[in-house]
Amino acid sequence: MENKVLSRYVDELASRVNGVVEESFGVLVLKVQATYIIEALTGAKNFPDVPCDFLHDLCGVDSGDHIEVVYQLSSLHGPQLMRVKATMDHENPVIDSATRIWEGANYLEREAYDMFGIKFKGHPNLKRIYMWDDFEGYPLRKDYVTEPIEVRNVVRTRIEGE
Amino acid sequence: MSIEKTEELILNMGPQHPSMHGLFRMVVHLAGETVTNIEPKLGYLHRGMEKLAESRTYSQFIPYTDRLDYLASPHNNWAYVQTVEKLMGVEIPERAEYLRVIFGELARIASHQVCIASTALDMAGWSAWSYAFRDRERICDMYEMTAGSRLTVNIMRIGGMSAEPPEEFWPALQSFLDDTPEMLEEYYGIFFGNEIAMGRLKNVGILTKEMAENLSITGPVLRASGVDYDVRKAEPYSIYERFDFDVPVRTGCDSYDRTIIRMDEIVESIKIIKQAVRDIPGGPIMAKVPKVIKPPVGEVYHRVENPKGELGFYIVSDGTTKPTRLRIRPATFINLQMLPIVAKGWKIQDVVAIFATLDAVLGEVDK
Amino acid sequence: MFGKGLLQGLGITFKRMVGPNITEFYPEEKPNLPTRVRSSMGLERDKCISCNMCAMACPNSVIKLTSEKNEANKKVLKTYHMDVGRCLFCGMCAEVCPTKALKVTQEFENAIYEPEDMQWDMIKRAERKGKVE
Amino acid sequence: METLNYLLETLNNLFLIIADAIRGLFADPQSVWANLTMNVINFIIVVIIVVLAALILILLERKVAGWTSQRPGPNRLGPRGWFQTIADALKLMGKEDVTPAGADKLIFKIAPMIIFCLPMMTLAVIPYGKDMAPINIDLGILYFVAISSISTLCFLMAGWGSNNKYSLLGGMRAVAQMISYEIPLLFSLLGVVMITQSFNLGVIVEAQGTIPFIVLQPLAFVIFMIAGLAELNRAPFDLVEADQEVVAGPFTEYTGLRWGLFFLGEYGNMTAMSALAATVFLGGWQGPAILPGYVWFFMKVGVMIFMMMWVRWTFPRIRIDHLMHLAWKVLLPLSIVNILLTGLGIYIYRFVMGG
Repeated sequence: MENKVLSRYVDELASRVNGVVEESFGVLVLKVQATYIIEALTGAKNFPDVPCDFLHDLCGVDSGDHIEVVYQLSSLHGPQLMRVKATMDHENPVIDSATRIWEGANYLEREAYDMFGIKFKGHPNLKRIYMWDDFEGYPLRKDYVTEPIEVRNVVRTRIEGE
Repeated sequence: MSIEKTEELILNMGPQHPSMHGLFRMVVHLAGETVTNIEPKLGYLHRGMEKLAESRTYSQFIPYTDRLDYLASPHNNWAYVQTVEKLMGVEIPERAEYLRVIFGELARIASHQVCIASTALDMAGWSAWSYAFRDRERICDMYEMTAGSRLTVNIMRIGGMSAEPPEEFWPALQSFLDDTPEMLEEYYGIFFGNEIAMGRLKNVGILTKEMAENLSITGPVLRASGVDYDVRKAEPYSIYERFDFDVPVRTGCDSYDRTIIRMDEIVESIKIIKQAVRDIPGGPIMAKVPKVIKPPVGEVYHRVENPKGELGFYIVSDGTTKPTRLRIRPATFINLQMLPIVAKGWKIQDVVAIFATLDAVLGEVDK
Repeated sequence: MFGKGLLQGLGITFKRMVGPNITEFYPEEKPNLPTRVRSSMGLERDKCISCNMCAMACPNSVIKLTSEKNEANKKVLKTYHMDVGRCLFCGMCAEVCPTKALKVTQEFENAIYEPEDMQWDMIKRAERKGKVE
Repeated sequence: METLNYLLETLNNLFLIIADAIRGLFADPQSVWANLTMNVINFIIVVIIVVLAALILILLERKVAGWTSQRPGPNRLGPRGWFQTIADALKLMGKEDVTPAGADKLIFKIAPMIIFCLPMMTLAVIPYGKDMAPINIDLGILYFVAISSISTLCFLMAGWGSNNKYSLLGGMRAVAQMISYEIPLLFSLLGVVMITQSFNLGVIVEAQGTIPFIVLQPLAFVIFMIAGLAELNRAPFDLVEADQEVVAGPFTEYTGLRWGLFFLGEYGNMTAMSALAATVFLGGWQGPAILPGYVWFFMKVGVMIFMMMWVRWTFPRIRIDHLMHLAWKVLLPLSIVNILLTGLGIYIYRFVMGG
C-alpha cells in the first residue's frame, strides 16, 4: 500500500526530471541526468505522506562508460526506501552538491570526489578525504592501475652480520 | 612599537594521541581552552576496502568485513553476507538465523562495553575501563570457542554459519547472561552515577534532533537525540520481528545520554539473546549454496543496525564471481561529521569526551 | 545528595581491590586454548592431494603450492609456502580443505625477528614439529 | 613491664639519642660546627626520605592501580615485584637526554631540578617525632605552603620551555589551577592555627595530645584534602598532566632522568602534603604509646597517601571550568565559613570556661 503511494510519487517526479524508474529488490530506483539531481532530491525529500527525507548513503559508481552517483534515501518516520542515480560523463564528472539539502552529504561527497573525481559544485570544502592531497588519480575508477603485489610487497632482507 | 594581538592556538591532535581511538587526527583551533574550530583529518587507516573487494571473490571478502568495525565483527559479517544472500535469493536455515542473532547481539554488547570503557578512559576513569574490558573478555571467549578468533571473528558464511557452537558455549552464554545485571550495576556505580562524570557529560555537546536528521546520524547517537528509529524495528531484517524488545530512546541530546543509552541497549540485547536461546531450533546451519558464488546481474542495498549505527552494503554485480562495485556505508564515518559542529565552543576536554561518546572505530571510518 | 556517587565508586573499587585477581600469568601458565583457535596453520603432507583449493580460497594469495605427478599419475605435493606476513588468519583455507590436510593449530607464539621468517615452508614446519613431539 | 616501657622509651627517642651522641663527639655540643654537622645530617636524612618515599610510592601507585583493576600489579622483579622501581630508575638513567630543538634550554633544564628541591625543603619542617623536626621554625605552616606553591612556577617553566603546544596548555592549566587552590588550602589550615595560636608545626602536634584536629575541624580537613589533591595535580584534578587531553602536559618533551626528577618531585610533594595533613589534622606523631612516635607518623602518612591513590584510580577527571567553580565558589566560601565557625567556637569555649 505504502509502496504504491511512493511509486506514484516517484513516477510523477520522474516525469518532471526526465528520469526513468526501475525496481530492484523492492526498492524504487530513479535514474536521472546529473543536471536534474537537485530537483530530484528536493522532490524526493518533499513527497507528501511518504517523504524520503533522510540521506542514507551517497556513493559513486564507475560503470565503465559513465560515472554514477547513487543516493540511498530513506526516512526516519516510515519504511519508505528509494534510490536515486545520477549519471554523468566519464571524462569530466560534475554534479551539484547535495550539501544544501542535507548537511550530512559533506563527507560522503568528499569521499566520492576522492575516489572517483566527481566534482560537486557548491560543496563547502571539496578536498580529498582519505588519500593525501597530492595523490594522483582516482582509485576506485575502473581505469586506475594498481601496481602488482610484487612491486608493493617490499620486504626488508637481512643484512649479513646483524 | 608593534601591537601584540591574541592568536588562535592551532593544536594538532593525533594520529598518535592517547585518546584518538586509533588513528584519528584532528586539527583543533583553540582560543585559550575553548575550541573555535575542528578540522578532522581522516585516512590514516585507509586500506581501500572497496577497491580490495573488486579483486576478491564474494566469499573471500568476508574476512575483510571483520576489519571494518573490528569491535563488532560478527555484525559486519552479517551485513555483508545478508546483502549477498539477498542478491542471490538464498534462504538460510532457521538455526543459522538464530545463531546469527545471538552472535550479533553478543557483538553489540561487546561493542557497547568498549564504548563505555573508552568513554570512561578518555575521562581518566581507569577502573571503569578495566571492569568493562574484563566483562568483554567473556564474550571474546565465546567467540573464540565457536569460531576460533577473539576479535576478527569471521563467523558467518554466505548461506549460514561457519561453525556450530561447541557444547561449552551454551553454559558460558547462560552464565554471562545471568551476570549482566550485576555488571551494569557496577558500570553505573563507578562511572555513570559518579558526579564528576555527570558534570563532564551532562548538557555537553548538544546534538539536536533536527541537526541529527540533517547530518544523517544513525545508531545510538541518533536515538540519544530523541529519534525513535532502529532498523531492527523499522525494516526488520533476519528474524528480528519474532523478538520482543524495545528500542531505547533518550531525549537529552548530550554526551551523557549518548553514552548511557548504550547501557539500555545492552539490557535490550540481553532480552533478545534470552529469547533466541529459548526458541532456537535444531537443524543444519548452512544452506545449499554453490561452491563458486556467482550472483545474478543486479544491484542491491542492504543495511543492518550495527552497534554504532547503520551499516549498509551496496553491491553492484555483473554476474561474475567478483563484485563490480562494493560500497560500504560506514556508520561512524558519517556520524563523525557532527564532531566539528557539536564541539564548537566547548573546552578541549569536552572534545575528547564528545569524540568518545561517538564511539568511532577508525577501522570503519577509514575503511 | 552530592557525593553519593563518589562514595559508591570508592566502595566498588575497594571491593575489587581486596577481591581476587583475574590475571592470567601467561609465560608461566600457558593458556588452554580451544581447539578451534586459528593461531597458525599445520599441514599433513601425506593427506594433501594438491587440489589447490586452499590457494583459491585464500583472500590474500598467501598460499603458493606446487605439485608433481608420481608413477601412479597422482598429484603429489612438492612445495607448500605461506607468506604469513600477508595472512589474515581467517581460516578459510583450512575450511575448504577436502581432506583436512591443512588444519588450524593452536601454536600462538608466532613472533619473529626478521621479515623473511614470515615465509613459512609448511612442509619443513610439519617435519620440525614431528621431531619436537 | 618496666623493661618494656624502658625499651619503648628508648625506641621512641632513638634518633634523639643518636643525635645527642653525635653532638657529644664535639668538644662543645652547641658549637657552630656541631650545629652545622647536625644540619648536614638532617639534610641527608630528608633527601633519603624523599627518594625512598618516591621509590616506594611509585611502586605502590602501580600496585594500587593493579589491585583496583583486579591485577596483581608489577610482579616480575624481585619478590612480588618490589624492585620494579629500581629497575625503572636504572632504565631512566640509561635513556637519551633529549632537548627539543626550539626549547628555551636554560628554563627547560632547570625546571626539573627546582621541582625536585621543593619536597626536600618542605619536608624539612615536619616534626617526625617528639622534638624531631629537622628544622624547627615558628612559621612552619606558612613556610610549607609558600615553598610548595613554587611548584607552579616549575610547571610553567617546563611547559613554556618545552616549546610544545601541549606542554604550554598544561603549564597554563597548572598556573590557573594551583594558584586558585592555594587560597582554600591556606584558609583551611587557618582554623587549626586559630585554635593552637601558633604556626609552628611542633606546637600544633603537641596540642593534639588528647584529640586530633580532624574531630574539631572536619570541614577544614575535607577542604584541605580536596585543595591538596588539586595542589598536587593528582587525579581527579590532574588536568596539568592529563594524558587523554594534553598528553602529559609539561612533561611531554622530557626524557630520561629529567622526567624521572619530575616524577620524584611529584611523589615527594605527595609525601610532603600527606605529612602536613597527618601533622595538622591527624595528630602527627601522637598516638598510643605501644609504638614509637615516628612509626605512628609514617603510618598516618601512609594512610593519607593510600587515600590519594584510591581516589585517583576511581574517579574520572574533572573539567577545567568545574575546577575553577569548585575552588572559587565552593571551597573558598566554605573555608571562610570554617574560619568563622572556629572563631565563634573559640569565643564560646572561652566564655564557658571563663577564660
